Amino acid sequence: MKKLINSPESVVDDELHGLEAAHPDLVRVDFENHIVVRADAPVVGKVGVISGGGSGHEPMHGGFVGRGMLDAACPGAVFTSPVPDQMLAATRAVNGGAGVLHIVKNYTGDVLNFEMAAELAQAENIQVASVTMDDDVAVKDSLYTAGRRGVGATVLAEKIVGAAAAAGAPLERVANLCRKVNANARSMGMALTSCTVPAAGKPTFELGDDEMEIGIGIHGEPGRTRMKLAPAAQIAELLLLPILEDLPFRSGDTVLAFVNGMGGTPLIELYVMYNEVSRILKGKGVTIGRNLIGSYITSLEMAGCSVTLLKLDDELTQLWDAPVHTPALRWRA
Amino acid sequence: MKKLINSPESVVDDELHGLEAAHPDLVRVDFENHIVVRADAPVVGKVGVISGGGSGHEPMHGGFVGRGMLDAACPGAVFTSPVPDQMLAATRAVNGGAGVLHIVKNYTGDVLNFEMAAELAQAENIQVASVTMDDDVAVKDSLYTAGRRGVGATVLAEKIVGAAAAAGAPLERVANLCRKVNANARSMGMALTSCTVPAAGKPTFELGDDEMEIGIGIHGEPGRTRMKLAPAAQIAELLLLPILEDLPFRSGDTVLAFVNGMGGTPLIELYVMYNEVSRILKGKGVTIGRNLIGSYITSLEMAGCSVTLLKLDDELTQLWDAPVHTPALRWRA
Amino acid sequence: MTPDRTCVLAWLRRSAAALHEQRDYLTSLDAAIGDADHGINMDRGFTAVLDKLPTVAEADVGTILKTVGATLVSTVGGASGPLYGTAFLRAGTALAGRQELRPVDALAGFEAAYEGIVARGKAQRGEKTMLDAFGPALDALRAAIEAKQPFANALRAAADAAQAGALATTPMMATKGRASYLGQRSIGHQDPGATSLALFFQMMTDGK
Amino acid sequence: MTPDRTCVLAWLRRSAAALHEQRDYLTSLDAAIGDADHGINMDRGFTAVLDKLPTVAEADVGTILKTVGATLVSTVGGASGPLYGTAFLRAGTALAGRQELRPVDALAGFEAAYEGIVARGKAQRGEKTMLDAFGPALDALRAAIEAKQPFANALRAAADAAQAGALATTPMMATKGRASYLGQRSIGHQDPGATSLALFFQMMTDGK
Ligand SMILES: Nc1ncnc2c1ncn2[C@@H]1O[C@H](COP(=O)(O)OP(=O)(O)O)[C@@H](O)[C@H]1O
Ligand SMILES: Nc1ncnc2c1ncn2[C@@H]1O[C@H](COP(=O)(O)OP(=O)(O)O)[C@@H](O)[C@H]1O
Ligand SMILES: [Mg+2]
Ligand SMILES: [Mg+2]
Ligand SMILES: [Mg+2]
Ligand SMILES: [Mg+2]
Repeated sequence: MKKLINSPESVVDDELHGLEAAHPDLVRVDFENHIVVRADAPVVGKVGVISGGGSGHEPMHGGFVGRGMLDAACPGAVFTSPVPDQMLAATRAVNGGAGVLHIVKNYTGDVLNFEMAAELAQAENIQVASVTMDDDVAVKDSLYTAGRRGVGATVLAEKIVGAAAAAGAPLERVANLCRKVNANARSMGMALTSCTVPAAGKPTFELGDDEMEIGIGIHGEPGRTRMKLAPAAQIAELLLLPILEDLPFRSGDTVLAFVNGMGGTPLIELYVMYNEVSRILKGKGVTIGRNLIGSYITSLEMAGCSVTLLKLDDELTQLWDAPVHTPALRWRA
Repeated sequence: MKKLINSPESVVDDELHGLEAAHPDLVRVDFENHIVVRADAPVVGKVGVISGGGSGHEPMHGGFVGRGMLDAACPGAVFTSPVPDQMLAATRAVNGGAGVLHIVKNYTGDVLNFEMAAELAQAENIQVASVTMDDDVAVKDSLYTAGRRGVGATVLAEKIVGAAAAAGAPLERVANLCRKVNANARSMGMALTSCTVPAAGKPTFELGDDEMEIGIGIHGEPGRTRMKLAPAAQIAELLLLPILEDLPFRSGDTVLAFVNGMGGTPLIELYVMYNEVSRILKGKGVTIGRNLIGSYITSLEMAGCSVTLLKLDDELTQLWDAPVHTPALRWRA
Repeated sequence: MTPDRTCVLAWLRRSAAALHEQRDYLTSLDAAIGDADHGINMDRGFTAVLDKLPTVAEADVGTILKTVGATLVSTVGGASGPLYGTAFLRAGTALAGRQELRPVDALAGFEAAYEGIVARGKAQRGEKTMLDAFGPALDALRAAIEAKQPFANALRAAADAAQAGALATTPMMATKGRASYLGQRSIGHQDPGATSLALFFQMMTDGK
Repeated sequence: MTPDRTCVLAWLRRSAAALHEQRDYLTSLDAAIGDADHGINMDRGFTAVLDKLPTVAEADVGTILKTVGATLVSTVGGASGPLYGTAFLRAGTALAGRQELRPVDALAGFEAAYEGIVARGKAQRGEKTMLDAFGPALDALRAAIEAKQPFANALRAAADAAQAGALATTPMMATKGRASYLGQRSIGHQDPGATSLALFFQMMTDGK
């Protein structure tokens, strides 16, 4: 295992110390409760927006705490959902009296732990709304699964609902917006290599030198199919076609196209992928109105990428364009 | 070799097509001359700032073209200096009548090719100033080397002189500022893994599972020493101490600390490294006034990092803070 | 001999030791069909439990189990944290105030625990989860106790059934939890949660 | 027989073929002490040269060589592009208008090329660069021509000296170019640029 860390035990805390040292203007880290909180939280009268999940997906979620996005993030151990105590503490810390939105990615662990936290917060008379993100088309949403996983759309939702909350929208509207983003977004990912959970010390799965996994999640879970390595153009099709069919996205639609690196993917490859994505969408008559290219929801040092499409309308576009200033996402501020 | 590409031959062009498709508001790509040019170049009366070098270091330099930074970038083949024709075309394209600065990283190839281009541009009566960046303390600057390599300070210089040029500074001042950044910055890098040049198809060097290279450059060149893998705290010392001694940086100094990923390094590890860097600097009485954490000057998919320190004064701080809007670096805009 | 609070404490300690020892094995099972953390999660939780046990050294069985449950909820995370946490919390509630456990008490505790997992996780037997070890164990325990077998034998039967249940998850296709994302590819691997669950039953028969 | 424009064109074609064939070998030498692109660079440049040769099929030797130099400058990049480019440009200037090359003409062309590399790269012999193959080759060529040996023999002597010079770079420590960053670690590896340079001399003796 080759990582720039001190030890598997300290990696999450070391990272959080680094985050706090680097961005004291934006975030503070509460090490007792193990949460990342916006430096000036709670903002009185504003809906608080929190999210959380296992660590190892940086910059998600801690890197999205700041102005115009999340008010707090709850980092669990690597790839392990945080515990209800963290979400409860975060909910208390960001509650400015207008209630708190929990953005939950659809994994059994995340759902159960957030659920317990919401029960506890409501028992303290804090108004909580929860929205579960499940945009991953690699997983069939059927009786035979725990439902689709929440992946790339989470980043887009956090930006968009963060902007709405900053603009003073009430909890119900913020929650509905989050549902709207989830309803209009679809994602799919692939891996060229496995990642290594620090505490496990060896790669989660083994891939041959000429193989790739299609339909992976963000926890080093194996994908749905293993295939021979293919050119970027073909990989883009393998990811995009299921996405396009699923919503479906149609000719005439305008989308936000998000090409995401899994942690070990250099930017040159992401731009190669973006070029293929934009070519395919052009061919289908789908217009890319906005884009995001970079490693924003990762799986440790995994090499690979995911693609997320979000159908845009004026409301979502305006909120996307609104100022944001967080460690990882920043514009017009 | 596992990469998200179509072919080794097309990777650079595919990436440039992606860059242009993603950011038409900021850049246009001239495929005939193989250069990335600011969308609204030339800006009349403004000093043009260009840079260039081999590809494989993305986002450097193409991702830094836009408002408040570079006016053009000249991407060579992977890890191969561009040819004089490119720099000449870029110089012509961005010359708004106030002359053009060439920011050259100190590698024999870059220096020779930029030199030939400057001669050709001057023959066309375009005023050209050239500044060579050589901030890498891993290389002894002596009679026995081609001199220090230009690495991380280049990113900082491009931002800072880009801001000065945007504010209307004349060529001589812009060039002197670039020299000032170079004179006040020092860097050093390390690798956990090699990278693979696409056309070569196999890793440039082999490292054992428990080894790392200290003092690498950005072209997959082996470093000066190979060592057993060490904790992040120790790696930070191995990189920082030579940097601190060299300038030297002293107690009471304020610096910009730039922790850079080599392409395959996830953000979680860069924040772990930043934490160690900030701890060591605190111990030395050096204040971090500004920071930059991310993968900005890379070596394809190499895992590893580099650290750059730039001694700040008010002038440099103000120019660093000035608005910038490029594909890869954006704030206050 | 009727087991008392001391037996429960000893069982928890043995379980913690066993989870620590089986940490890598459980994690490798989770690597195949999940996210390679189940052993790490359980070990983290039970390390915290060991730290907490001295605070309940004098308490009744109910309090002990509730403390374990609360500690697991607060330290494990993942799917297994709320599930095991709820199981221990519910068992503790069912056994509030008890200093000793007659076989029917133990059965009631396990039944409450099982129902807690079902209520929290909304799974049924056959979905390739911890319930596939817990269900058969509970059936065996209930049958043995109703047949008035010696308690030690009943526990042995439950442990064997749990073990068999864990092994029987291998050919199942997961339809709950993270392994369900794999669909058909989840077949052929033993469920990590079922495996850790069987271990708790085994620790009731070992070292006595 | 005095070599003419046709011989020069044939030599360039053989050199292009040889560089293409040795591409991976040259690149692997560069991987050891550089950035693993020398073979790729030279092959790219001479593929472009091959494309250009038809446009100078009827031209004089000087024009042919200048065209090669300009093409290399515009297509190779790296250190070797300006260096080889300048070498061919200078040789072309020295041989402007020639249709045939007497031995002294060839010598003058090579001397101009060598001086071009020195002027551009500011290196001397002994710094582990292409000059360490070129210098000995030039010495051997000059000596043989001054001794009035047959031209074919002179070229053979130059090629052998280039080859020996390339091999002799192995124990050297690089003090110019990318390999100099390695300091002591550059010792023990043959210089890629010296190796490609020796190849050009070898191609003057082969296939005749
Ligand atoms: N809905 C559920 N009901 C019961 N058990 C479940 C459920 N979902 C998952 N599990 C159990 O949890 C185990 C995984 O636990 P763990 O790896 O610690 O959590 P995570 O899946 O969040 O990483 C599975 O092996 C399975 O036995
Ligand atoms: N200053 C110099 N003078 C002469 N030859 C040089 C000089 N610097 C480098 N070289 C030659 O160039 C070769 C490297 O060429 P190449 O790999 O194509 O360029 P780069 O080093 O830019 O990748 C070296 O092996 C060496 O022979
Ligand atoms: Mg987990
Ligand atoms: Mg090169
Ligand atoms: Mg797990
Ligand atoms: Mg080279």
